[in-house]
Amino acid sequence: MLKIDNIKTFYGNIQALKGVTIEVSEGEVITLIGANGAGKTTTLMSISGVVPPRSGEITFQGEKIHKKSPDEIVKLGISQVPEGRRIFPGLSVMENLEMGAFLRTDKAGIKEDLDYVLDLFPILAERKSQAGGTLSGGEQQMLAISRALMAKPKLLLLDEPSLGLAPLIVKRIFDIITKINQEHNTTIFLVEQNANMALQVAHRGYVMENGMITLVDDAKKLAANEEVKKAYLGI
Amino acid sequence: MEYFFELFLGGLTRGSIYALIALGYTMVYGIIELINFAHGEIYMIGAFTALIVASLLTMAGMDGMAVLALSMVVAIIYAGAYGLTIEKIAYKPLRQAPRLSPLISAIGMSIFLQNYVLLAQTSDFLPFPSLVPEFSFMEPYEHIFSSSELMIVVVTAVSMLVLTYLIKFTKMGKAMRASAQDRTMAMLAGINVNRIISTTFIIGSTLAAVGGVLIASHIGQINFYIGFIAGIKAFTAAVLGGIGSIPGAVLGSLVLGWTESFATGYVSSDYEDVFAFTLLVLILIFRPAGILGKTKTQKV
Amino acid sequence: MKKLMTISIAALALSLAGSALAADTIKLGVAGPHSGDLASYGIPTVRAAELAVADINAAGGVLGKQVELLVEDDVCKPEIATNTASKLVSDGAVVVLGHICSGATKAALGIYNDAKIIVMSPSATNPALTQSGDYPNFYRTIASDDLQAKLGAEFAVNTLGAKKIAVIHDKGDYGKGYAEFAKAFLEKMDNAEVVLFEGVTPGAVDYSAIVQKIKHSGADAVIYGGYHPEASKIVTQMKKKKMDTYFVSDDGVKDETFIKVAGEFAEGVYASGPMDVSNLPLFQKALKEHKDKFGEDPGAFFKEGYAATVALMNAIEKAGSTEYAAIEAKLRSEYVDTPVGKISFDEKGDAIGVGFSMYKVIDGKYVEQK
Amino acid sequence: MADKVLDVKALTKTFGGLKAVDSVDLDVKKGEIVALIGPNGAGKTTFFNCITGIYTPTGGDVMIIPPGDAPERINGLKPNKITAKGMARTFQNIRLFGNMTALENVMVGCHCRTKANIIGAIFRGPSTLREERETIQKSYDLLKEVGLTEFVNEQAKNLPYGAQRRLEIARAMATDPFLLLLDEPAAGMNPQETRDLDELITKLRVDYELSILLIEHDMKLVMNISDRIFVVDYGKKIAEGTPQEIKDNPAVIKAYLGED
Amino acid sequence: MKNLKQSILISLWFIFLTFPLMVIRVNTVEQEVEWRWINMAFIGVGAFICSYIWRYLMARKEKGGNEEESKTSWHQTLTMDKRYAIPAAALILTLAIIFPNIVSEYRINTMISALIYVVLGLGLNIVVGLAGLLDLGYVAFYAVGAYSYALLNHHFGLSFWACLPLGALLGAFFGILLGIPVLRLRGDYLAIVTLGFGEIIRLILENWNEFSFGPSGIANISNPTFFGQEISRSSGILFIYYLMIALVIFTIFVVNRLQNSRLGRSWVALREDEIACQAMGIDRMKTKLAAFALGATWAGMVGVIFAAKTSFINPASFTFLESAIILSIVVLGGMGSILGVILAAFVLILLPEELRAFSEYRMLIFGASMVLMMVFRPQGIIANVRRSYEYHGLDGAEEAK
Repeated sequence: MLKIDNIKTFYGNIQALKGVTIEVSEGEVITLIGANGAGKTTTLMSISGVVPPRSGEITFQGEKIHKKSPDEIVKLGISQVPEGRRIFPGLSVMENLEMGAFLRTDKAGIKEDLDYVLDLFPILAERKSQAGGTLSGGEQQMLAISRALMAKPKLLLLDEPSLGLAPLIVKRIFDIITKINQEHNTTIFLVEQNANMALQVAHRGYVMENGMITLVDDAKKLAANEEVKKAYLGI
Repeated sequence: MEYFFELFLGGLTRGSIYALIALGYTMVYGIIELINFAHGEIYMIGAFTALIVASLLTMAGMDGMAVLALSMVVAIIYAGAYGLTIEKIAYKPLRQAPRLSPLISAIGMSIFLQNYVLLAQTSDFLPFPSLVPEFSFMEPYEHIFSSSELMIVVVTAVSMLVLTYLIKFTKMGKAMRASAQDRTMAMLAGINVNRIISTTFIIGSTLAAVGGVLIASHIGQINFYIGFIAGIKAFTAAVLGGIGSIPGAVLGSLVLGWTESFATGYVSSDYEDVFAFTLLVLILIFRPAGILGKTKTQKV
Repeated sequence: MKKLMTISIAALALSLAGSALAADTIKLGVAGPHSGDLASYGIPTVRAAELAVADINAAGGVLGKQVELLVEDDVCKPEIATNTASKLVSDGAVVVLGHICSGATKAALGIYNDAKIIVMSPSATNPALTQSGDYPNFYRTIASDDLQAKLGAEFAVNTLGAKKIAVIHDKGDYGKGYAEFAKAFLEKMDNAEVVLFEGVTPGAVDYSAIVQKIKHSGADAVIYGGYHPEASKIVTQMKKKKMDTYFVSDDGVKDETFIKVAGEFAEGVYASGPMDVSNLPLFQKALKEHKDKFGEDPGAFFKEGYAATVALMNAIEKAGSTEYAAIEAKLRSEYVDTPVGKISFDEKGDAIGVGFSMYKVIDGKYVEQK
Repeated sequence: MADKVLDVKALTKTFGGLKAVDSVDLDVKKGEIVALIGPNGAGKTTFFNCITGIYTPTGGDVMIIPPGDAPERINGLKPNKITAKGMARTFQNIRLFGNMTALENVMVGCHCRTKANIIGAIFRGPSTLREERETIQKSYDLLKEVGLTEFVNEQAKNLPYGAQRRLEIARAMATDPFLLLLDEPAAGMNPQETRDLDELITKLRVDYELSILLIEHDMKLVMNISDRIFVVDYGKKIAEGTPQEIKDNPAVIKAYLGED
Repeated sequence: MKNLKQSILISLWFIFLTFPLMVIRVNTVEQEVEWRWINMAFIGVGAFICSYIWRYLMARKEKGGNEEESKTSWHQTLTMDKRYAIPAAALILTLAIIFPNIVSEYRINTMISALIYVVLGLGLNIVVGLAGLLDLGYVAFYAVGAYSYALLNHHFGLSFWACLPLGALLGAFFGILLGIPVLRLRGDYLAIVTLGFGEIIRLILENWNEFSFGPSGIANISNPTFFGQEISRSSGILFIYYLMIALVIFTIFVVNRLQNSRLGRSWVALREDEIACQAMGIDRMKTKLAAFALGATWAGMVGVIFAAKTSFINPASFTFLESAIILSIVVLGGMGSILGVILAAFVLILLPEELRAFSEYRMLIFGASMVLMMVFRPQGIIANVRRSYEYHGLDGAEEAK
């Protein structure tokens, strides 16, 4: 479904990705783990077109997207929940969700999805007209995921959804991720610090170091890998 | 009392004039946090374009509302085009740059445009025809409040309402606010941020052109420098009201207009601008976000 | 980077090379604003000098030499004017026509005085230039502001019969100076009262507040010191407010543009200006030359600039040398025919034979009031 | 161990009606490591900002008792004054001076313990020169302490993430604090880095006779090093006690830790 | 092919854009229209060529940059390597000393102007370049200096030498006076308020006749004296020239020292992150105020010299445009870069003097270059390479890179 082929991405003069190749099949949950600064977020931003790669190719459902603008990429069905949630603080919860569906014109479909996410996270229905910035961290994360779902994505990119959340909430978020994947057959690309949790929900995993992929394997096998255990699982 | 009332009306007109320009400032600032110094120049270019069109039409034998309407339309088109072009040349390449850079670029653009018009046209003041017809129902009051003053006040009020609606309730407006709050996230939500910013510039420039035509027609003359002074004042007004806020821009403009009017009337016009700037300094010291602006709590 | 270095080196080289000069012509420096927003006050003088010098050269020049113009821009800024002045001195100007603005003129005069160069301005009307005694090398072909202000004040009170007078100015050097003199003269008269003395900000979006204030003050006449753009805004707003207050102003307003800008509202406005010389043959000749060469009517200070050129060249010719003292003596002793009349100069440097008249706008034209 | 160095009573902070911190009591004793935990948005960072002077508290008292000194109420003092009194902090989102080197970052930290002025800077007299030398030496020693000698002349923005966190600690240490406040020091660190941090904090406490107050989400780290833990939720303190007491506290499990 | 099409479109767009202003000129007074079709061709061709240049520069900007930063550039070698720095400085100094002997007074005069702007630029550089405070009203302090000499000289006959330190002190005093209320404001608000303050000072000078003689200004300001001896105006010029050279050297020395001090470090830190700075015990207000007042001190000092040089001052010399020119010297030169500021002052002040023939286009080019500089070379002509402290060995020896 998504093929990232040897992309190299730069921030100004600093090379963040030094040839990254990743493949994601339809319906899969894959995870990308690695230390802070390894290039995980950059990978997602390259896919979304915010920081386009300087070389290499990204193909989504047979279409080359590495030269497309972010809005065109969203239109094709790739949605991202960025690191730190990035709720529009001055927009109400409803407006935040509306922005998620910015490119869609099918009113009925939007309504349907709205009902779906409000059902998924009932707390958001309660806070409908509250400004996004006043929500608690967990609520913001739920809103961020809902907002991305409002674009009706085929591929959902999640960047550190557990960051800074209470252990209790982290568990719920991961449950929801699994649920979305199973109920809607949405493909999920998960970037995580919390390798423990990530490898539990993912089918396959990639390990990234210094802008390069160093390991690819089945999630279970990765979790059992001695090096991974030592470096990322803290065991 | 009558004197007070007259000064009040004078301040209202003057404030409305500032407001038409301040609205554009505040919109642009709201979205990219840039003091668009060249905004005043757009206002001036709008007025010049209208003058040229109006003169050609008058020479061709047209008159009345048709001249006003046509020259207004052309001025709006051109002001929008200039706004768009300026944004593309002077600001867009600087999106990632430190905040000082676009500000300096804006000052440069303002100087450039002034001198462009100076060289392409003239340094002299040019008489601007009175395009706003005298409404018959205003006849008995013309000496207190003229048709063109009424027109300015009404257009300002309507512009404010339309803009507020646009920003609060339309999808476009929400996208503008979203882009202002978090540009990267707006991109990730599928909003074409560049297009939104361009649109904002065009809307702001359009308003400046409307202002340019009405004000020039009210005052009766223009030259290449009118944009700078009006621009500084309008910006002061926008900051006063709380930059980024549409009603704030109008309120700030009216406050500034009245301050200047009453200061002139009851104290002295010698220090008119001193009063205006002192007011600005005081407001910023005691209420840094302006009258209607929200104080941003800095995240730590 | 290299390019920039090259440019700066080139600039330096140029600056070193500039001092070489030849001496087989009489060099007349012309200084004033030739670019920027005040250029329209400086360019007419340059043109006047060109036309006058062309005539003189055609007739064989001065002292048998051709006259050469050294035209330098001072943008009306004192700090630039000092550079302009020293450039003219360095380039070997014998006499200087200029500067245009009083401030720039004051700043530049010291440099000319050191170099013993006579300066004649067609437009700097600040009284101190001749009356203070600080500028011995200064002459002018236009009368000073205080005369004009006196005329304005007397005209308003004695001719128009105004009792309460509002004195308004544009806060500028020229306008405020005029207004202050007018105020001083009015205060000396017992039959008039200054009810308002205030400055307006040039370029402000509108003047309704000050107009209301004039109305409120109950003035019968306004004496305005400043230039036509602000004057026309004020007059227009006054007329729109249905005020019938007299409007008396200065030479900065006695400009055809004022009538054209203010249109119907200009009717009845009084403005003082140099005496009407339109019947003088020399003036007509100069006017025709200008129209032939530039295809339009001349701008401000054209005839004064022309007159100054003629007067300077005449003095040099009569003196038979380019010596400071000799020229000075001839300027004071000789009368010369110019487009502003037959003139000579007094001890202080003011022209004898020029003065002001009051004009009134009647049917879209300035008509001299006798 | 019984002397308090920080005593906060009924601290309250409201933002336009919203009570971000609601009457929280907290104290830190000399030489103690105290952790403040709670869900995101519970008011922990606001609490930090209130006691370090970035916000002015709406109500309550913040008292500091510098070792060997009289107690002092510090509500509403400016942050720099509070730092000068001996309370230093790090930030949740790293706030290093990115374009300055690691050494310079720490040197800036020495600011309030040095006193060269404009005149001194211009004439560079012997006392100024000596002070500069001492500043550099002290900064270098601190970098050594946190294990960053290899990055000493590197720009802060180019440092690896974990090193940036440690540099922040070194910079805070340069202000010679008796109480160090750490805002999520382990956020974004991998397990190995977290273990190193654990050691570093314990070592700093001993070497510099420090008291430490920290906000942290990494429960392993918190449980490992803290002497006492305070738990807040919705701005209110819901529990305090030793790590073991907290682990077993039903209210904390419900609001924060979750069932395993 | 794509480029060609794009350039043609751009060219057409600019033809459309400039059509009414460049092609038509209506004389509303005479009711005449002038059609200048030739301008249309100029614009078309010009825009076409410019679009290619623009594209080329854009591409270069996106690609490059890294070589410049990594390689030590010539100016770095020149200023930092003692082997080159000392002979270079000696050469420049010698040139500066013999300069007035080989050129005309006019050249000396313009050189003084340029040197005045060098010092103004370096002074503003402390505020903008080092401390990161955008001050759009810097010219106000320049005016304070100029007027303090003019007025003290006029009323009390105080000499130039007495007024030079007084002007500096008054500049600093006003810097502190204005700084206290406004420095708590953030970036662009500070810019607009300082702009306002600059205007207020000018307006007061213009309107308060009793104090400042209003718009007609003050004339016949005394020349400097030389050990109590009156000197002629032309030797005065020479004298001021050498004084300016000395002042420039002094300024460079001070700015350089400040930059590498405890205070300089806190300025840089403050520019990077105010909150972290406060948490490090740095008093934000005091530190900013120090920068503001120091900048003002220099402006005040040069103001005195300016008044002595022109011998006439009026408020028109202290407009916003003047502030903008000084600011662009700092910006074009490279914020924080001493060498850059000096070079920019020379280019911006001397070049227009040389190109008087193009004086009409001076401001046009000036504005355009400000925009283009920001877009293509925001670090200025000479990027500031901050000397950073480096640690070498345990003996605590500090050396600059």
